[in-house]
Amino acid sequence: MARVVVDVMLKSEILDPQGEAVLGALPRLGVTDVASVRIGKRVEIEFGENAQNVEEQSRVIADQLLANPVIESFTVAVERGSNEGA
Amino acid sequence: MARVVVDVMLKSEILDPQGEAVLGALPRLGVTDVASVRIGKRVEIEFGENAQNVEEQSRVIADQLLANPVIESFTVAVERGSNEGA
Amino acid sequence: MSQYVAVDTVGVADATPDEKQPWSELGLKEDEYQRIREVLGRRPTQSELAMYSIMWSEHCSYKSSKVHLRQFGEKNPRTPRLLAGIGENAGVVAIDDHLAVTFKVESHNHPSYVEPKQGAATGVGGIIRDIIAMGARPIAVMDSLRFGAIDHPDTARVLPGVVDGIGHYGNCVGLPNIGGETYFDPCYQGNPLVNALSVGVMPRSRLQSMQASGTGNVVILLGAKTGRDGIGGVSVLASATFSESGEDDARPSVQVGDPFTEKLLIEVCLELFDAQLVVGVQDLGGAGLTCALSETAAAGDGGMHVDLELVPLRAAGMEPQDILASESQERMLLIVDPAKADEVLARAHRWGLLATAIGTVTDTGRLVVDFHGQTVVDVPPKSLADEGPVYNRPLAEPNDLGLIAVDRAETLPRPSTDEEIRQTVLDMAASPNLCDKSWITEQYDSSVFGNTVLGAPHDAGVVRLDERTGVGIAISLDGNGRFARLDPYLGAQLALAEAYRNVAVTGATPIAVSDCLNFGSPEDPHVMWQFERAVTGIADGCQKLGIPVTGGNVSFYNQTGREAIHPTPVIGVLGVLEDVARRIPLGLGRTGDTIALIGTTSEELSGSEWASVKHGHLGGVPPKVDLDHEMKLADLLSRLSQTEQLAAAHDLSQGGLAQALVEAISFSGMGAQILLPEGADPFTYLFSESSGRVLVVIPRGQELAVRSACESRGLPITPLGVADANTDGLHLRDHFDITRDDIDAAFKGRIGARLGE
Amino acid sequence: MSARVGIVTFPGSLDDRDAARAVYLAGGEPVALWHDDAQIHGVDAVFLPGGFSYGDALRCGAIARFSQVMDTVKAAAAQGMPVLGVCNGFQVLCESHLLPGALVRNAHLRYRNRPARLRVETTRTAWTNAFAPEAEIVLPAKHGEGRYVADEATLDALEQSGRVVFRYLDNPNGSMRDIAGVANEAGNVVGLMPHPEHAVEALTGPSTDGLGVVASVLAHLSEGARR
Ligand SMILES: Nc1ncnc2c1ncn2[C@@H]1O[C@H](COP(=O)(O)OP(=O)(O)O)[C@@H](O)[C@H]1O
Ligand SMILES: [Mg+2]
Repeated sequence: MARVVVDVMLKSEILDPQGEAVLGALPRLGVTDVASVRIGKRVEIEFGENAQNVEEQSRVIADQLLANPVIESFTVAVERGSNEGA
Repeated sequence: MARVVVDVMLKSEILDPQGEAVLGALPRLGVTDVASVRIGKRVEIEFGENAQNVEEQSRVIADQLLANPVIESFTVAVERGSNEGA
Repeated sequence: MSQYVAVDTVGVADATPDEKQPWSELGLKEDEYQRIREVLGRRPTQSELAMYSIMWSEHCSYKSSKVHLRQFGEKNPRTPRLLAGIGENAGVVAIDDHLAVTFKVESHNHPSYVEPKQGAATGVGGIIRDIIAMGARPIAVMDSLRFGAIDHPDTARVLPGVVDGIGHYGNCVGLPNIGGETYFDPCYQGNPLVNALSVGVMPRSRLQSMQASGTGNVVILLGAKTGRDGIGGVSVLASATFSESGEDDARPSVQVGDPFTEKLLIEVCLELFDAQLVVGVQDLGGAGLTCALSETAAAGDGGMHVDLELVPLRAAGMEPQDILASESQERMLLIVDPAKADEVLARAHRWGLLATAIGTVTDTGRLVVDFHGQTVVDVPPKSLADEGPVYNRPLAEPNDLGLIAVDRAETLPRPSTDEEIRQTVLDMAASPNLCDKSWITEQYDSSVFGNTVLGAPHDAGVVRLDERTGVGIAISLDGNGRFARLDPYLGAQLALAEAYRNVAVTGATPIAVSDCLNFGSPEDPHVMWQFERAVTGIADGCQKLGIPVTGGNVSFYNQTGREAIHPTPVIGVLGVLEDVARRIPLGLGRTGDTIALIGTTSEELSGSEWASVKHGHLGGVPPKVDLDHEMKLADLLSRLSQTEQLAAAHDLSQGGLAQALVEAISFSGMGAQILLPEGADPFTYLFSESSGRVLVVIPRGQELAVRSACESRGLPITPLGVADANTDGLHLRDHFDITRDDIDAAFKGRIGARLGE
Repeated sequence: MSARVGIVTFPGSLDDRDAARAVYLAGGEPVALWHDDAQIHGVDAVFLPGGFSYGDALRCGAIARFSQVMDTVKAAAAQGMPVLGVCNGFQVLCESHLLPGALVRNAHLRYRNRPARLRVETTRTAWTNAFAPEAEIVLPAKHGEGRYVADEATLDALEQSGRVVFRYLDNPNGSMRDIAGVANEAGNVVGLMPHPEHAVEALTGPSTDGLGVVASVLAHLSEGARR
């Protein structure tokens, strides 16, 4: 079974208030050395036994559905041990 | 500058309604071979120049702030090229 | 339990009578376990043991409360309005010839402490399914919340999570939140209370039953897949006391709700009911399939056969007992004529909802569950659902009650100068229990459906039921743990009186009651005594008021170590308005309108907000309750709403007259010129919490009519002053002024600020 | 014959009944449309109501975009049919690229329900022509993801072409340039976050200003019919 991880992050020019909020809370944990925090999504896709073109399909999914190109960018990684193309 | 990525995912026994909804939508993109989709958070933490114990600090942040231990688990990865411990 | 490798079937159980079983870990007592063996004539299988432990838990069997709750049935006034009462998923009352309403309050206290957001969210989800199960469309929710001290760090974890959960779930299912209450008291520190109410409306003809009747009928599971959510939750989570040290041990996997699926469940179920495709229906609540199967089978006329492997699963490797105990959310059980089963499945599919036939109704009188062809359960369903243990637990009046009663707040030092009293008004308005709750209520959708006539911060929520006739309902949810701690009988009646009055203040006629009884451990005779007193207080009170208790919920074991919460009966009262356009709102009317007080102010400060805020004091005897007076008051207000002779009204409760004025001024943006009656002691008049009082605003020209309406009912009315848009805030003649800015600065923005937001 | 306004129900739509009431009260004929049906049954305009379509998984409106009905709505919009998206409907329109920009998490990170004061910035759309120029109106705003964002070039283009339709007077969510609603180039497709359908009766809403939105499209349609 192939497993693909798609990471979706807000583009750097888009304000990420959630990341800012985490950043603002860090001093309370005694952490003071952090310059920035950005929060995005991690999507784990598990393909079926006989899936073909796993990476290509994942790119379609990411591009059409998982990320909104107006505000987000994504990366696709097929996990090692996956039967990519098998 | 050290960069750490914390991935936070719902524990496997916990329902992931977002993942389910995305799974249900895939056939409309023509993708039919996917067995499961799980959606979590990807958090990118950028530490300052002189930050110490980057990994340890990130674990504290993840454990106390980013993940809810009741329903989520996390992994911490210090990105290569980072000056961990420097 | 790892010693069981293969599935534990009835055959295996027969063959291995001496197998050691973990009944105690599952929360069963030894004699309860022995009774199970007697019922079955053998040891239970693992699945059966799981089912009995769940169904015989406090949460499902009401084993400690049953003997007392009987009073509701015995004392309930007979009313033709009551279409379904206690024992159903929720009580149903007739509104007019066509419409009926169902409503119920339920607690989700422990789960909300463990995982505030999901715990509270699934609490809302659960109560909504009770409403659907009666055949109604849910149309609103309310929430009654109690937390520890507002400044305690754990409150900053629990409160935002709970509010987020309630808001998120309600907003996503599309139900307006029309009110509730929020209180802070250190006694709830380790045991916050999250009580949720839902109300639904239906044509009277759509009332559903939970009976699995008709041999050959199909049993269909509708909704979400079944996962490992909250396995053991009912017996361990909902009923176990958190030990002070290790609440971690009691943490089972929590349930995560999916309001989207719930929304589909609502639409599909209503469509099925309207098309008359369903014989019986039951929601899957805290006890999952176990409860739904045994209750529908027990309520029906025969038995039931289920093939458990047909249940759609979310997790691999689930054993039969896991499937039976799972608390996965957003599921319903339907009993359907086989000729209609295909249509049921098709309609569910159209909405994208899973529906699976998992069994049939039989005439064997047994509930039989097979798993891949092997019988894992074979029991008489009534033994699970109806014949659980019943305890008459020992009662004992708490030893400290006498001492507390003489420690009266009326003897505490009071502010004496005008400036001190003025400052007290502001300090009280800024205190956590009295301050503005917008930080919470703004996280809720209050207007979806377009039928919300009054929402927060009104005394009661008002919802229109029918756009053509204008008929509607009002609901209020109230409790006062401090009064109940001082005297649980009176405390319960005070909560009842307050909820009743809050409904009446909108002009509605109260017609029915639902309650949620939050108490400590029933194994503590003092707690059990408090419980018995509170139940008796409610039952007597409802008998007197002539409105029935239609249902409710008991939550025991709200204690940390030996420290129980204040006994906290929360009462929901439902009222009817013939025409919601005539509802009486909060506010101050128009310039020149008369502000008056109906009711009598006595020196009653024990258990008051003032005693708590200024002295951290709890002692003495709570205010008197006069239910005759409350009935007259309700009759008056309903009358004056029909004749449109009141511009506004507001119930006096915590914080007394001072707080009622603060709220009316802040809400309306108007000012008030007030002159206290001759000889009244300003402090007492402003801060006493005497029951049965309402602030009314009378439009110009109606003063005499209102006065005579009061007098003809023997209700004292005292003019206090006038509303005036040109007065800045509160002008208390001969004493002090408080500008509107000062009022708002004290009253508003407190919750967020004190939570560090 | 009154104009027929189609109201789409997606799984998770919540304000469909309310939208129908608004259309009815303004004098139109509401027609129910179903997400999984490519037919739009001869309606004259389409209203995408608020709610949480498909549970708002991933991003609000992201999945609704792939529904059958949206293919037809897109084609009809290209032909000039008036289309309004409110709240979740606005999000669907942005995700479907019928409108520029995106709606993201409120800057204060919470869902918030408060009446919003808005200024009608242009009356030259199908959904605002009945308002007085620069009218100030009050509609309930209630959302967690209503912060309008787009790149600067897009924002400038919107401003210059008069396609900012509604602007917040007290920005409740951090929207760029206080934008509460935008239109496409032709002005037939409009999206806005606050809810006109919850401001149609004095009894239940903070105002009745929402009626103006539906009245506009009815006027627009009868104008078209006369022409
Ligand atoms: N948790 C909550 N959820 C919804 N509404 C709430 C909540 N807490 C308070 N409210 C609303 O805020 C207003 C003020 O609450 P409260 O002072 O307790 O009212 P009252 O004293 O009339 O019972 C009421 O309209 C109440 O319904
Ligand atoms: Mg009140």
